[in-house]
Amino acid sequence: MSHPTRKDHAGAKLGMWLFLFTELLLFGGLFLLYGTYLARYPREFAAAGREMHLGFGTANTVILITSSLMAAMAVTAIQRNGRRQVVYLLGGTVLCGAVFLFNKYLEWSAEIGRGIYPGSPRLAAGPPGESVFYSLYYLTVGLHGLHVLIGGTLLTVVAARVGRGTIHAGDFAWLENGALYWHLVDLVWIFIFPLYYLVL
Amino acid sequence: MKPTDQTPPPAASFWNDTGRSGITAWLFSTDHKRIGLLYFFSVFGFFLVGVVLGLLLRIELMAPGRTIMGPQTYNALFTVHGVVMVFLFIIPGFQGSFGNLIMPIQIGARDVAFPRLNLFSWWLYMGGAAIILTSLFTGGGPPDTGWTFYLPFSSRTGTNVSLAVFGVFIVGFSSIATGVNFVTTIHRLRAEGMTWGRLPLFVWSLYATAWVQILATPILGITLVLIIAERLLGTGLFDPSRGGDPLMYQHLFWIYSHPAVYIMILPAMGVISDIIPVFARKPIFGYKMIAFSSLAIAAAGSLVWGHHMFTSGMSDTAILVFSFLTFVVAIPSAIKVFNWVSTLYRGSISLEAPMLFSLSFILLFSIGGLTGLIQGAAATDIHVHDTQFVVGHFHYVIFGGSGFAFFAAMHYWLPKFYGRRYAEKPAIIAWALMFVGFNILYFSMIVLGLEGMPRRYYDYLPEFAPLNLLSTIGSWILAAGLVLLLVNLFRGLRSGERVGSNPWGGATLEWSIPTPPPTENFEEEPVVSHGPYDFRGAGIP
Amino acid sequence: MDPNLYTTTRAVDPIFMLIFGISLVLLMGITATMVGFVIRYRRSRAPEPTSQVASNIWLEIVWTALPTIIVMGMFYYGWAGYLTLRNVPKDALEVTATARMWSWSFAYANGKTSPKLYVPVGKPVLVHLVSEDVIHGFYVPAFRVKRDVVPGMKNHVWFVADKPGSSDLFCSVYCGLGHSAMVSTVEAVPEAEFQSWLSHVEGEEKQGEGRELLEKNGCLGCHSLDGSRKVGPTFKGIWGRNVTVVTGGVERTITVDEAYVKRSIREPAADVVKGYPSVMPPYPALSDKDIEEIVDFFKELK
Amino acid sequence: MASERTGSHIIGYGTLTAVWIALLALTALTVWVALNAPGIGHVWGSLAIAAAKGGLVIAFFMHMRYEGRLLRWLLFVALLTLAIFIGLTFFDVLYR
Ligand code: HEO
Ligand code: HEM
Ligand SMILES: [Cu+2]
Repeated sequence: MSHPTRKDHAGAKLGMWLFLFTELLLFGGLFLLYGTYLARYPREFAAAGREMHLGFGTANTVILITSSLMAAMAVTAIQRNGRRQVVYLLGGTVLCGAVFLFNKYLEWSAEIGRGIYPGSPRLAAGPPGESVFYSLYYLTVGLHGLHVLIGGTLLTVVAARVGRGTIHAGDFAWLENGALYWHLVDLVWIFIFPLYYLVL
Repeated sequence: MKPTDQTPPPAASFWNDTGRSGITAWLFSTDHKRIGLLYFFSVFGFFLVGVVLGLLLRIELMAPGRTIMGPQTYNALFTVHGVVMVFLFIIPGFQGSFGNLIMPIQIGARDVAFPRLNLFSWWLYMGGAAIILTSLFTGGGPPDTGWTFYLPFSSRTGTNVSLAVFGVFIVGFSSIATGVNFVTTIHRLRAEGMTWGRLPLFVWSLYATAWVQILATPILGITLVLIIAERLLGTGLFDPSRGGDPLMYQHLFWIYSHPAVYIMILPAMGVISDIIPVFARKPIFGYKMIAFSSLAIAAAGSLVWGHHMFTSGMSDTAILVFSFLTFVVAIPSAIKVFNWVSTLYRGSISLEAPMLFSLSFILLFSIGGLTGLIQGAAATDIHVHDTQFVVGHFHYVIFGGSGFAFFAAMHYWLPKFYGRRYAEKPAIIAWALMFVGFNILYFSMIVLGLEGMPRRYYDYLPEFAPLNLLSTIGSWILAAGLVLLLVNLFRGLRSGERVGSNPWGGATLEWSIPTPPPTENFEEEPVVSHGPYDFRGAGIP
Repeated sequence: MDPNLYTTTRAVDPIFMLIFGISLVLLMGITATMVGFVIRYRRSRAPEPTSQVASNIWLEIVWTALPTIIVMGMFYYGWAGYLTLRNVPKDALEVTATARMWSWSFAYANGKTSPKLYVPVGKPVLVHLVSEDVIHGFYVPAFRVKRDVVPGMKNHVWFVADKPGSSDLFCSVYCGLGHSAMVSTVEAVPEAEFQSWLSHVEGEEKQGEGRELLEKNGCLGCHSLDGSRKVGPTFKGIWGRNVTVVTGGVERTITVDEAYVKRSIREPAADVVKGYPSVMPPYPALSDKDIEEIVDFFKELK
Repeated sequence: MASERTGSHIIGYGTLTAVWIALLALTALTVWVALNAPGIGHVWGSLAIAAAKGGLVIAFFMHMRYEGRLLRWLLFVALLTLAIFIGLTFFDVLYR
């Protein structure tokens, strides 16, 4: 309401959700392309998908789910006044994020080493659907990786502010919204994983 | 107009009571009124830039062959004209300027829900605009792709497309931020008694618009990223030689850009719905239908993008579906037109500048909308697609619709913030010139399109010459009216007659607070007890 | 002219008339009502509003239902007419239109190509649309037909001319610098005349193969043969001409010889004639022999 | 308006851990399905599993289960919009 002094917790959360909707639709555009090209090149997509590193994909799925768990626990912890725990849990979340990105780095290096990257001679020589698959893969996963980076930074800042006490049980909208963002990153991955690694 | 109260302007208003002074007090202010004015002057500045480019286009088309520029310049100019007008003027225009200035006051709030985000979105907007402007003078020169950036052409041209597209991307984020802010504000910050059924229709229209911004703009974002990736990384997603499909680009582009035309028109319709009752001294006819039709347009408007692709080689089934849905969106617009006209019935109508612009809005928007029906019907669109007919259609709805509503809003609301007003007679002359010039300019284009002259044509066959000349002459009349409007309005705002808190006799909340408004808007939180068009309830005879 | 022939124009025009007619009636009605109210209820004549009515459920139902019925009618006729444009008559003559930046070339079943689209009067023509580079648009206003020419896609369009004559053919989809110059014509001629034109394969014998190559590859879309300035410099008098070119940002003057012609075709961006944009694509498909033919043609072209 | 719910629900660690275990189990299941289910059948299978996982994340980790009606509605609208965008595009892709 129009009291400038009172914090509008529900308003902040509503705003965050609205923002998450926009993120969802941002990735939605790529999923739309994926769907239409899958309908056109089912065989090429399946073949290309079999070349992906299932191990990396699965490991990263587990890592992200776990990080999401810790972020959710951090929200519970702050409501129970466990400031210490919050910082540890967020630290764990960010660490998971870092490991995730490191895995991605290894995976991408391996793929680029095999000559698979947008516009590469190998893809140019292959069937058309294959190059579409990998271009979409790099764009989607790259955009997702960027979100991991942003989310990690955000949660680091939040952890620091929890440590300083500016975020506390009475006012933790920042933590809650940071965690929401992180869950969204997880959510998007939950769909990326089957679409690219297990190829539908 | 007669000043309804003669009290001298309050000493403290949002112009001077913030403590800080100087330019930074504006550039870093989180006050919605100051941000609103920042937006107003930026979007209006870009509008003028766009107008100059439009006039240059018309001069080039005055006669066949080369008139004042070469084809490359022409192609760059219509691209930049389109980009500036669409992304820097009309999409951010209403939300940023009048939305910010008026909406929080109309719902009885002190400010928007996230004032700092609000300021940030203006900065994003300016940043994006700066990038777009930079793209004109660096790299391979201004983009020459048309505002639609169709692939594969825009991945092949050597002009500075990537940078311009990146600028548009940033502006898109600004639009998203505003949308998030407004939806939250309207949900959370309404004053006591300001029920959904008492929201002014302008607020309703902003609410519907904000949803379109939230749900459609991200698709534009990803589409623009894909153009850049196509150019810089060679992803080939829309390149047929590598399995891509150019039509998929068009789908993505129009999934955003059709709803975007409703970002442009919905707030304009809201302005009209607020102005007409005040100048007819009658409650708006069919409040609920108008509010609901705003939501209906926003929702159904997201389903029709394919009507831009009837000739593209899209499947016939899709054409069937999209043509049908296109006609469905026309229904809520028709309802609004009928309701506005019936509001006039047995009222007491005064034809001051805001009202003249509003009434001409109805006419011009109707012409634009009815030409839209020609384009929505599959058989007829085949002939007029990508001709001057389409150019005529959208100038009628964008310029004759949203643009004229913008002028109406300027005359109606700016005096509230300046405490002074323009002179009536020159305003009416300016309106008349613009109205006449506008119709000559764009009706000629509609006819040219029917005769078969394609759009984005630097040169044309001699048979199209007479109407092109006529059209160009119309553009000069329009421009003369615009100059008069500007001089009169801004001179009035600086040194015109003073106005009281409620010069027009409006019943919405912005007229209940002092002129110019204080920073806090309301001394104490208002309690709303009457509807927005209940002139008796508000104590206005 | 055969008034009973069912042409695309005759399929589409009534729908225009229908929608325009309804629109005109609605527009006049709305405007007249609005102006009438303004005159009748202007403040000088009606100082106070005489009604505060804010809704009327029956009126609102009527003006929701009425537009619904009207637009559904428009939708139906629009769709029906569109089906005519899509249902190609069985016996249609097939032609392949190839669009490139910035010219048209029309190929017939017997291998004949032409920069203009010759068609027999009274016989439906099915045009297959092929693009070599970006999206173009095949548009003949007189026949109310238009279809985008999309690379990698098999689009087509059909029409039938009901009388002899020439109609404009435009590129409707913006395709860059020479977009507005990408104009050709449809030449409708009587059947017999058409057949003799078609069978006359060595149409321009005396011009030789060089000219045909220029036509086929779309060179003439940008370079004229009559000295006029188009997107690129004219070919008239090109042989032995001294031209100022920009090579890697440096200007120099050279004389047109075989080496220069070859380089201009293979790597057009290497030497760009001063005052012209660097937009020409390379043509790797032209063999050395082809280039020799072209040079021979240039030598003749004074 | 202030009448919309503002309070935050506290979700116990136990519940969260249970959800986590369920998510891991579903991950294992989806990999198993991908490797063993024949043909195109696993398209819809994998998508259904992903949707179930997403639902769990939204409902518990993101607290949607404990939010008021408004947020749920809005989420529904957003997802519906995305579904419509994809769905209508298929009118072109599938029938071309
Ligand atoms: C403010 C922007 C705006 C608005 C509001 C509209 C409104 C509409 N538009 Fe338009 N448009 C806009 C902006 C554009 N349109 C375009 C292109 C475009 C095309 C593609 C043309 C082509 O490329 O071939 C179609 C089919 C339409 C249809 C419509 C329809 C049916 C409406 C309807 O919403 C109109 C509804 C209004 C009506 C119907 C009139 C009022 C009602 C009356 C008078 C009562 C009687 C009515 C009935 C009985 C129905 N538009 C383009 C071109 C983009 C490009 O290619 O560059 C732009 C920019
Ligand atoms: C004095 C005012 C204006 C004039 C003289 C003018 C003139 C023109 C002309 C001649 C074209 C067609 C170019 C072509 O197809 O060859 C054009 C295109 C366009 N105009 Fe305007 N215009 C004016 C105002 C506006 C306004 C107010 C808007 C929107 C808010 C607008 C939006 C556009 C757009 C989107 C295009 C399409 C650009 C493209 O094809 O890529 N114009 N204008
Ligand atoms: Cu549209």
